[in-house]
Amino acid sequence: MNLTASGLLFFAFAVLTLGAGTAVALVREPVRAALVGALCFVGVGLLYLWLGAEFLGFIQWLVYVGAVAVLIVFVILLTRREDAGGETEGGRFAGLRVLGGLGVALALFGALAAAVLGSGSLYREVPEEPMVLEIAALGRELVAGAVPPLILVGVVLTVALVGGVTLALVERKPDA
Amino acid sequence: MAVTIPSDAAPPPGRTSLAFPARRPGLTLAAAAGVLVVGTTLLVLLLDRKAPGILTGAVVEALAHPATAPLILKAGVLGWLAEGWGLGEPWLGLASISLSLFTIVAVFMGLFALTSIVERKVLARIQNRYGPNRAGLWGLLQPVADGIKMLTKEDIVPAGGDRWMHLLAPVMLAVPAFLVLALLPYGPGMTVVELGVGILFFFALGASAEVAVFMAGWSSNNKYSLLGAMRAIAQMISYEMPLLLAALAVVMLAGTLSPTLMVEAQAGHAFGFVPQWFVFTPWGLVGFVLFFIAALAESNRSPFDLPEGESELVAGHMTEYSGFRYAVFFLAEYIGLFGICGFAVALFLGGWHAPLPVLDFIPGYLWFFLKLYGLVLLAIWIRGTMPRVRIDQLLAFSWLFLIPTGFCVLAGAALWHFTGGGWLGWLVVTPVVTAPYFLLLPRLQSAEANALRTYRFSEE
Amino acid sequence: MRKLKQLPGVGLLKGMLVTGRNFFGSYRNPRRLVTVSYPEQRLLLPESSRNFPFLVYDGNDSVEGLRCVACKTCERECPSGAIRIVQARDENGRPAKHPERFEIGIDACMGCQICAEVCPFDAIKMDSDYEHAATGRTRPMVHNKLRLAKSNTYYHRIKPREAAEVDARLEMERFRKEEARRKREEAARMKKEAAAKAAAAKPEAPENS
Amino acid sequence: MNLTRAAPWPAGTAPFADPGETELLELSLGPQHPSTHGVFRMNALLDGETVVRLQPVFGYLHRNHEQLAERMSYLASMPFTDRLDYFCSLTNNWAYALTVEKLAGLEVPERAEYLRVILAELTRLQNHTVFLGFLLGDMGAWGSVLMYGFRQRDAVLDLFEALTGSRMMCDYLRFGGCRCDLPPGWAAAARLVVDSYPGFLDEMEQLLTENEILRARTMGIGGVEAKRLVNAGVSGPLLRAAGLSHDLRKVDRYGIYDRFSFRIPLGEKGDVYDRLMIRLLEMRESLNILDSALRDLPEGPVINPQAKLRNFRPPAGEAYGRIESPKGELGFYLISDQSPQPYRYRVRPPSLINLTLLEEMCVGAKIADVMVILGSIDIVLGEVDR
Amino acid sequence: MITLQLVLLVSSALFCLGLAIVLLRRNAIIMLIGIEVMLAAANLNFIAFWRYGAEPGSLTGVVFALFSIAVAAAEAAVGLALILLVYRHFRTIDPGRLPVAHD
Repeated sequence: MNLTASGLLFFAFAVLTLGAGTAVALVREPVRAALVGALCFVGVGLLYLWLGAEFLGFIQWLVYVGAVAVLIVFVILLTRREDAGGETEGGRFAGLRVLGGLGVALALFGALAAAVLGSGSLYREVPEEPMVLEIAALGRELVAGAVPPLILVGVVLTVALVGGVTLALVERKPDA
Repeated sequence: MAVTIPSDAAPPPGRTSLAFPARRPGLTLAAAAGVLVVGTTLLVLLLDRKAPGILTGAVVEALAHPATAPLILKAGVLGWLAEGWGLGEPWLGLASISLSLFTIVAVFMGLFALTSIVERKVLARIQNRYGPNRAGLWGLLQPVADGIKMLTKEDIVPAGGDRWMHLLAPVMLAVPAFLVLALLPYGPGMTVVELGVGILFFFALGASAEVAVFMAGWSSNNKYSLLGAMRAIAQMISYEMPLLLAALAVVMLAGTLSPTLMVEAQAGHAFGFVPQWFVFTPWGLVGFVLFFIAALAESNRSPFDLPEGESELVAGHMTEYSGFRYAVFFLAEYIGLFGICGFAVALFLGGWHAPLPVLDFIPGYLWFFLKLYGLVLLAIWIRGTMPRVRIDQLLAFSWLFLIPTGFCVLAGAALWHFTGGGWLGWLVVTPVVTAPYFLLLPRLQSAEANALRTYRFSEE
Repeated sequence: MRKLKQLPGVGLLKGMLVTGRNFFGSYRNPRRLVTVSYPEQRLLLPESSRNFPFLVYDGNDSVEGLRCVACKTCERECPSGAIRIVQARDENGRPAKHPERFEIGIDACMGCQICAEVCPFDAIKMDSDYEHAATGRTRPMVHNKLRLAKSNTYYHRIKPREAAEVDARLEMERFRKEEARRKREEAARMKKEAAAKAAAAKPEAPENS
Repeated sequence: MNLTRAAPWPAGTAPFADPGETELLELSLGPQHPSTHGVFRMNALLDGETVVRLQPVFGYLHRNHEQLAERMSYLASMPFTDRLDYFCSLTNNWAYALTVEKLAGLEVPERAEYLRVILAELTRLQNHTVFLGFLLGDMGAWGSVLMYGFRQRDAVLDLFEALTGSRMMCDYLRFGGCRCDLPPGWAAAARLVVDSYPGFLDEMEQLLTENEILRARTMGIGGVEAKRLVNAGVSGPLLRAAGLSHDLRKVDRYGIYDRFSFRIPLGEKGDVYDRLMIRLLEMRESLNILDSALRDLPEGPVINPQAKLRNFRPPAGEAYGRIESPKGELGFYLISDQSPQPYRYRVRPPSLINLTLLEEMCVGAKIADVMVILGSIDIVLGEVDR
Repeated sequence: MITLQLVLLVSSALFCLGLAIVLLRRNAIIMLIGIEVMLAAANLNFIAFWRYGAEPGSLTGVVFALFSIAVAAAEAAVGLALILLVYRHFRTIDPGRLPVAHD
């Protein structure tokens, strides 16, 4: 396949995302792992941009890098205790655990890849002209087409966040 | 020699007649301007020999009508490149993008240098002193002096800290600040990158600033930095909401997410002289005040400069930085402020539109930068006056007053749209928009703080 | 409890007004500016301002004309012990009436002018010159007799009123000393005459007895 | 309904077990911290932002002043009293001179008494002016108020320099009067400065008293109830801010203060805002005193003729003299054994004694408030450590 | 040019990567990141099918991806709150060492 500029770009973004993902698995220090995870989300956002869904790419950045990554990092700080909490690399079944995990992941990937490559009928010529998501269309779709789910997601979000906060609230001993 | 203290309050007895070192400002300025003009003309003529007539034509035409001068000049240079160097298609596209980006970065770096000296001069004049006037004429070379000082200072990474994160943090803060500049609508058709979702891109990049501040605080391995970073993140997150809500109101009314279309939505003049800017509508005014307060908080400017509250935490997350990377933090803060003020101008103050129809002969991009610099000066004036807000008051102020006001501004904008604006609009929207100001703010402070204190005198 | 009568936020605007007025005021009336571009422009110090002491000498020879008689009163009274005096000895070893060495460590001296106050001969006065930066911490900080000595005309130039008063007082003292010496000579002469008269009267008495 | 106070969970309904102790943060502020007033350290134990325990550590500026004074003549330690509270050297001199005069039974001529009152009130003015500036600086007002304060204070310091020769280290009072008389034109210049002060005070009040951020930062913090203040021996504006009327100028009536009519401002709650306002009102009272003192300043000698300058030997005995310095009750306690050196020389420093309550004021407050509370006590490390 | 196959390959690789993170790491918070990565991979599929789909006009895929991002964020918030509670109660966030699993 001849590599056009956008093809090159796609491979760059894919390598960035997958690289960051593997880094999350390998890096020992939890804070660094969280930050590399944020980098992986940025890569996924870039892939959305490449696929033309700009709105989703920026939403992905806003939600994951802006809010979720910072939340994760805060929680890591709150749960840092030198003695316990961290990784226990050793343990009797460390080697077995790693091998088992990798084995399952690779097996799944093999199955998925076979399914994807096998589905010849889906092999279609890619439309050449760059297509951009039409914001107004998305807006109308959201407001006209999918009103019940929109409100439902709003409710889910509120309930989840308020619930999260109440769970994590440290009760101030009134006058210790 | 009797003690002679003049009638005015307090200046010292007198000054010797020694004149300030003899520098004739007029001459130096004229000389500098002369060198600049002659240099450019020579350069243009020299380059012109490659493809005769194009560059000179473009310059002459640009001087003819300044309103679209940058566009004409850019077209001229591109034509010159195509003609003289015979460049193919991909290179021309690349050249045009890099031309616009280069001018934007040059303009804003110049603005940054200017602001770093203007801020110190204005603060000095507020405090009745001169401000830096040693380096260059009226202290104009002070940024150069600061730059050299920053570059020569040793750049230490604290032991025990996370080396790579410590190096990366300032870059993570500065790059988004510069990227945002590409979205600002400087003039009709002069936006560098025409994004349909400009505002969302601005907020997405704004969100990454928190991660960068955390990285700076965490990797400095220092108690003060960590406390400063925690405060900065709490402040940024809680002030991003009002920013979002105020911008949402404008998005709703302008019907688009791209800043260029928003500025076009504010064109025209009502009753001949009142410009149609959003700031002249009730919800727009409150929205603008909200946006500006949140902008001050987002770029850690006084009275919200908590992270580097030097009276408590030395320099917050920037304590362990020195040398060039401290300058990058300094740069990121200013460029961030320009970016946010630029968006405030685009959203509420009618981007490149002139306030009065008669003033239309001044080019659009000049209006944009005038308004932007007006907001920056306002921020400096506020910095010279107000004491710092405490962290819990800061958060309470945002969550308990700014965000409800944001929702009211949204409601107000909707009502403004349905009542079709005009007197009815003002009548209906104003109470809705100012309700939190009258209801929530007085209750925010404890009742005792609102009471007027009386002081009695013992009689003896 | 009377509520604060104004809208929230108005207090902040009033504060902005004050700083705004100061900003434009500093351009309108440059006298408001407190700072001075030292070293080109300098502040005129009032006459009595004091920094470090100096030794006064009359006439123009800075060694002979020194008023100081090395009585070491100032050395004893100086709170921070900054003055060191070595009395000169004339050719046959008797203490002379002028200092051979007179040193003040200006790093120790805090400019409290007690030496000038207690000096009975008005030999040491306070100078208002404050530019004594030096490259060393020990040797250059100690000013010797030559460097400390300054003429009475210099004293008149920096502190005219005070110098005039001191000169008047010294004049009065000299006059009174002069007067006293003359009166002593007068008395001595009177006594000599009386003695001579008495002697003259005695030779007449023996003849007519 | 106060929105900002987090309502604690009703008993027993918290959805989880005891959260365990959150990690307390040990933080040491100073001694070379940008906003402590000189070399002063505070070890703070923080739970998040709130202060749990605070231990002040001082002594970095101890210069052995009292031991030195016992090996020097009475006159020689007068310049060292300038350096006790280096913002108000003239009131320090006056306290020392008052005690020695009480010891030696010296009379002070009329004109010298008037001069002492004028200079003491001018010192109070410039001390409170600079206090305002530092307090606002601690709150982060970037030095604007500090510069206005310094500009106004410079006029007073120029008066001191014209009279005593030095701006801050005046060393002007002697036992039995003053060192030298006024230079010509000084009284007129002093009148000008006094007339310019009300304008400055109005400008400051407009900038400060209704400023919402300032009120939010200062109201309700640092308050201690009056009984605790009295037990700790606190004196000066801190006491009057809590509503207790105790001013030595009215209690002892030392010098000629009984000839002037002035009032003592009293606060209600004793928090940082009251301390700020009390000092502003005290400045206005000082201006009244200065007006009347400058108006009827008599002619006459400035020093008691019998006062000896050198080897001054006061009769054996002891004396304690105290005055109302801008920081509080400044006292000197001297024991003389008829030798030129005092046998015992003790200074009662108001800053140190006001500082003892710092922990009680700061516990429960936020870390940002600690700086403001420390600023409101108005300590000077020269006087605290001596 | 990039065919649909390639994009699907990348998204399934990302999905397996998320699974590997969950299986390999013993720190609850990093496992949460792994779950987020898996969700992102799923969204990538939706957008890929919208992009290469027959008529780009129908935006159901994009809307679905949008809602799934929102739900994922809510789930992350609740997940982290739970992790915090587990940490406070058991003093560890290593799922392996929680007593719940055995007795």
